[in-house]
Amino acid sequence: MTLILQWLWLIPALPLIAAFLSALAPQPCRRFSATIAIGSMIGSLSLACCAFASTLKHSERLVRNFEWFRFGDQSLQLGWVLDPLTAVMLVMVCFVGLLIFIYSVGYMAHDENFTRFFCFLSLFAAAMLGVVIANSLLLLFISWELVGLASYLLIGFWYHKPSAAAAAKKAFITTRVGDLGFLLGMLWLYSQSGTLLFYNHGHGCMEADALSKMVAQTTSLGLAVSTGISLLIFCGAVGKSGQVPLHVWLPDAMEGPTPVSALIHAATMVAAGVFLVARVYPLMSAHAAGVTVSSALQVVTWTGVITALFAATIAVAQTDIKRILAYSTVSQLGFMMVGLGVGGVAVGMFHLITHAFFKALLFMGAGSVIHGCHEEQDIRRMGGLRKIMPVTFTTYAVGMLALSGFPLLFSGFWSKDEILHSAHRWHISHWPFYLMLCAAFLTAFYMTRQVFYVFFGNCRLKLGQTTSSEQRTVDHGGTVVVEHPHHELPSEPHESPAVMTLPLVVLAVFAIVLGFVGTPAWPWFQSFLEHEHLRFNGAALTEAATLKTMLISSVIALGGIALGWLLYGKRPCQRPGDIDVLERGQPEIFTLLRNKYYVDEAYEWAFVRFNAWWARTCDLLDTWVWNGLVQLCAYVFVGIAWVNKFLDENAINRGFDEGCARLTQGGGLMSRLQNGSLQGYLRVIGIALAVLALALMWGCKQ
Amino acid sequence: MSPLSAYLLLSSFLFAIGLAGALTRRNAILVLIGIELMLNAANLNFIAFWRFGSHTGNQVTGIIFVIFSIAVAAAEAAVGLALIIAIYRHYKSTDVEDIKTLKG
Amino acid sequence: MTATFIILAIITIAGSVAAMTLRNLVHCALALTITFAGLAALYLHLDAQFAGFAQLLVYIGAVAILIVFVVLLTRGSDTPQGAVFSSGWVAGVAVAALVFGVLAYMIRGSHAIGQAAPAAPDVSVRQIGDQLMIKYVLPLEVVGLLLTAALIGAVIIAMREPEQT
Amino acid sequence: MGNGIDQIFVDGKIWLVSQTPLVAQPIVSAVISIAALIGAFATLFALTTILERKGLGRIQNRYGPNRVGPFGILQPLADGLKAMTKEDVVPRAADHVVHFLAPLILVVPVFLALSVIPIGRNMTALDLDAGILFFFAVGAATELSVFMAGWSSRNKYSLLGAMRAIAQMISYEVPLILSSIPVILIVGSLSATAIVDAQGGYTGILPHWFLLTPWGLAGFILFMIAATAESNRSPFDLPEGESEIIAGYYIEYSGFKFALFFLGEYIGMFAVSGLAITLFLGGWHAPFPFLEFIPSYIWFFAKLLGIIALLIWVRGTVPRLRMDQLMNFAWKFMLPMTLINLLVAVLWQMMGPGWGRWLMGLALVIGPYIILGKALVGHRNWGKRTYRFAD
Repeated sequence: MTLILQWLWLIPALPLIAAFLSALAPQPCRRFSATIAIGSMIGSLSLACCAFASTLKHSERLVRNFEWFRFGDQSLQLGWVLDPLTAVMLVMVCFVGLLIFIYSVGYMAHDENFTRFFCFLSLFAAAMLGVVIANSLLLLFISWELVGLASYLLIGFWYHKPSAAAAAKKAFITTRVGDLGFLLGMLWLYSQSGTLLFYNHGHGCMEADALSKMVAQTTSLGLAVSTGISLLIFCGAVGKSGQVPLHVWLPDAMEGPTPVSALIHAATMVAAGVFLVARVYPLMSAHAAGVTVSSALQVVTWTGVITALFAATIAVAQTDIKRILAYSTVSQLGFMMVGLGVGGVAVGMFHLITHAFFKALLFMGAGSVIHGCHEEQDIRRMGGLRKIMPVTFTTYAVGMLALSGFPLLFSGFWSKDEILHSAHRWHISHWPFYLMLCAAFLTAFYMTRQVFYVFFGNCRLKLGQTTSSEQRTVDHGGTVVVEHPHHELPSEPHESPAVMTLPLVVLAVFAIVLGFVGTPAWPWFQSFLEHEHLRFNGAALTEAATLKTMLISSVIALGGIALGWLLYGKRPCQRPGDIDVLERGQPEIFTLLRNKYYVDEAYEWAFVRFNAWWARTCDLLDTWVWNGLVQLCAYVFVGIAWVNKFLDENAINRGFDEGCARLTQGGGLMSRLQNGSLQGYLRVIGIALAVLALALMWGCKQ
Repeated sequence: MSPLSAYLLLSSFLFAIGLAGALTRRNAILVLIGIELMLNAANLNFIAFWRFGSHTGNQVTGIIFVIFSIAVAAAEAAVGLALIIAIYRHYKSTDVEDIKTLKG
Repeated sequence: MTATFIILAIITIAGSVAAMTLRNLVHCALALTITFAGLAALYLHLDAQFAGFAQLLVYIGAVAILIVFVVLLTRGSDTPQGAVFSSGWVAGVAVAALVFGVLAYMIRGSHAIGQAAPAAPDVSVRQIGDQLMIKYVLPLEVVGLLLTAALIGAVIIAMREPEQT
Repeated sequence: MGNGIDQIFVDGKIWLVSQTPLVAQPIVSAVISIAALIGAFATLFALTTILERKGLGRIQNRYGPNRVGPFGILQPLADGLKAMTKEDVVPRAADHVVHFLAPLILVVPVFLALSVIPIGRNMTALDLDAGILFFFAVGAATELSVFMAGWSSRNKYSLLGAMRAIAQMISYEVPLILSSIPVILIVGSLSATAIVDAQGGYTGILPHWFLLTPWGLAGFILFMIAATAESNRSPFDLPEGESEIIAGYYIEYSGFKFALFFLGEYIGMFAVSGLAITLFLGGWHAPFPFLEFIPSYIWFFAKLLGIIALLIWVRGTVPRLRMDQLMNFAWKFMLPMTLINLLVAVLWQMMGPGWGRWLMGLALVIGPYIILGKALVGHRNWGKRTYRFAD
């Protein structure tokens, strides 16, 4: 047992301690909480690097399990694992987290709840690290829930804003819907395999014998048990990573402060879903001999494709800078799911790592833009920031190019290429490949649109308010909230301070460098994850199949950028009120896209109303039926009591009194017999004598 | 009618008169006198049966019974009259109707 | 139904009726003594000498005097003003008549009357004495006891309690 | 020969009865004996009135009535005439019926009592088996007549006198009867003739009279005391003592009724003395054997006169007793003594002949006599008698 494995639990523990201390600390001591948070992240990062180094040395999996508690003869075991997947994620999360902590020190400088913010951030980091190192599905689930909680707290950080509170609630509830499936899957898995540990020296549920057992059994629906369990666990991933049915919370989560969005909706939390699928991949991919690809992976693939295309189309029509990035994250997650579905763990994870870096970069860039434009989020009211905020512009451009997959130079291109390549080789159907190409094209298009809107053209910040700029957002509670952009005195936009731009630059460098780690020529990342032998073969690049996909994807990317430049670059809009170019072309489609296919309204109309209706019926049921029943009982008892009282009063009391009256009357009568008159007695005796004599006479006659 | 029935009729008539007196008269002493009469009627009955009743030889139970009855009657009369005196001393009247306090 | 019986019966009945109906108490007492005398005569007529003399001695000698004494002691001697008969006298007479009727009916109906009158049993005082002392010695003692008790009781009851001041 | 004279009256009666038709014979014999009885004792009454007044006079050191006839022997005739001729005054408020009946009811029972006493051999008017009981039964009627007399005259003094007389007579009736019981006990029969026959014989010259036995002597004395009280004479005549309540219950009587009362009283005295004679003095038996020849009735009347003299003597000498003394004497002295006497008689009967029983008898009679006497007298030590003369 190597030293690092023994102290692995310390990585999540450090941020947790930081969160605990800053929670206890009184509000004003900002410096104390910031230093603690950043210090703990640095500690975790160093430990993560040690762990990464140890996995580099001996790449087999290291596992340490311990017994949590024992009930009856069974015992519940938890544990943590160190393998290449964990190492990579640890390093990525700690590094990105650290950068975001530093960035948010600057961003939240004049916010009065500074310490509370950092407490939540540390809590979030601890939870995310917990998910990463967990060897038992239960420990993973616990941390998973903590992540959900942290996201709720962070999104709803500015709880005095009703929309923020509503968004936090929305996020929490939608992720919880997914977590429900996750929990059911976990329970089913426990019942089937008897343990929740992934790897337990051969007895874990991800090991061969458990898998084979589960594959053999089939449920009543005809699905294999393993497929069923994995689909249920996938629901959790859908919820957390914002796949199609449960993606509605992610755009609204932008209400939270930008570092939050960056940390949660770019790098870590959304990645948790993908990481979960990667962790559970052996279960997902287990399939009976006859079938080539397990149905679970097919489902993952199709949801990924749909999500990618769907989110990309919406992103085209958005006007809020952070909402565009949010939708791009949703579509990129779709890409990762497709990567996992068709390519396997390495492909998915590679896109995840690269996406984490440049999406964090883009969010922080957007954050500094907003900070610069004094909390202005509507891209139509910005513009011309290229000369005003040069550092932000350059790093933002690098991020945009990486995201849209500018050929050869940027990491986005390589990771997306891997996905497209494996999608192309997917023998089940070719539709995912073609749809992914469209998604890639749209990604490139809306990113260039955004860049041109924000950085090129004239600065529309001071040109007054535009009617169309109100953002009609319907919050969760169904009340329409008209959000008035803050428009204090339109002061000049200004470049963000160093503490914010430095992380941007670092991330920009990584956005570029990271690509070369997983190129086909030198697939270090894939071999690292798949434990294959690494060897350099330049020829791979020129191989026919890979070359073909690389050419197609670069053409797509450039086409997207060109179209973006054509529509928005040449004649950037002059006034915030201008109608969008596309809108002028296709107004109905554009409004459809802007309103996000009315998905929110659909949910609202379907579930919320149903829920409201169901609540009302329950209330009705409760008041009239159960309450009625109880009232009925009460009335019955009251009735009985009344009857009892009535009976008691009339029958018994009156009866008793009557009886007594009769008795006293009788007594009176009897007493008259003994009224003290001697002669009365004598008379009675006389009569008695006569009667007795007669009786005697007649008696003895017979 | 035979002498015995005559005597019996006489004694029952005496008894009836005694009873009537006891029942009707207002004065306690007369009630007592009525009782005495009734007792004497009974004695007469005894003697009549002793004389005319069917018995063997000189049985004397009738006479003995009368003697005892007379003795008892005398004792009773004595106590009765003593009572009347005591009542009189307390109630200042020997009227039966006044002595009604011992009632149920 | 000899003449003497009739005479004596009339005397006795007259005496008793008078005793019961006269207004003046003393006259009633005297009438009562006449009845006693009549009865004593009847006893003698029935050859029950000892009973007759006992009757004479006890009743006329003691009881009559006793009654007269009590009459005087309770100031009953002055002729009473109010009603002599008690309120419910009609009922009393009715009951008495009823009783007499029943008794008469019984006498008439009883079959003991039919036999012929047996010879008069001559019983001497000695035989009565013997019987008393032999066969009826217990009743005699009891009667003796009763008499003493009655004596003492009467004295105590009638004795004037010491005036509790 | 003696027998002939003795039975002269009996034979005369038998002869007379035989004259009458058979059907009326019982009535006639009854009438004859009654007439004889009344005649004898009425004359005796007259005699005693004069004897008594003469005797008292002599006791009081004076002559007594000597105006009517030589030495006043016709005085009774005068009294009789007086009674006959005096106006019979009846108080208006008196209860006429009862007033009139009182003397009658007094005289009738007394004469009935006389009929039971054996005057001479075979000369008892009504020889009943329970003669003595008859005597006492009839004697009881006298109290009733006294009451009637006292009450009917509506006079407080007469009523008071009557009440006292009755109380006295009742109180002394008990000792009277109890003192006669020893004789009946010894003789074993209630009939007077049987008692007299039981005293017939003579031992040596002493007759078998019961008087000559300890209990007999005590009995006789007690009997005589009770008898005097019973007939309201001498020391016990408080009820009608002249100086006390003006002649007691017969105040309102005058004329012939008054005489009747006197007659009743004296006849009562004769009856009781007669009983005393039959019980204790051997009835008509001669005191000594050699005097047997004198007819039986002579002895009876001689003894009777003797007792009468005794009573007159007592009347003259013994002072009158107060009412409570009188009652105490009766209940606290006489009654116990008679009971003891009865005990003596029983023991006498059981101990059989011999000195023992004489000794016992004397002891038992004298002892209680002294003790009871002391108790009765109380503890007053009687100082020497002092005389106070009007100075």
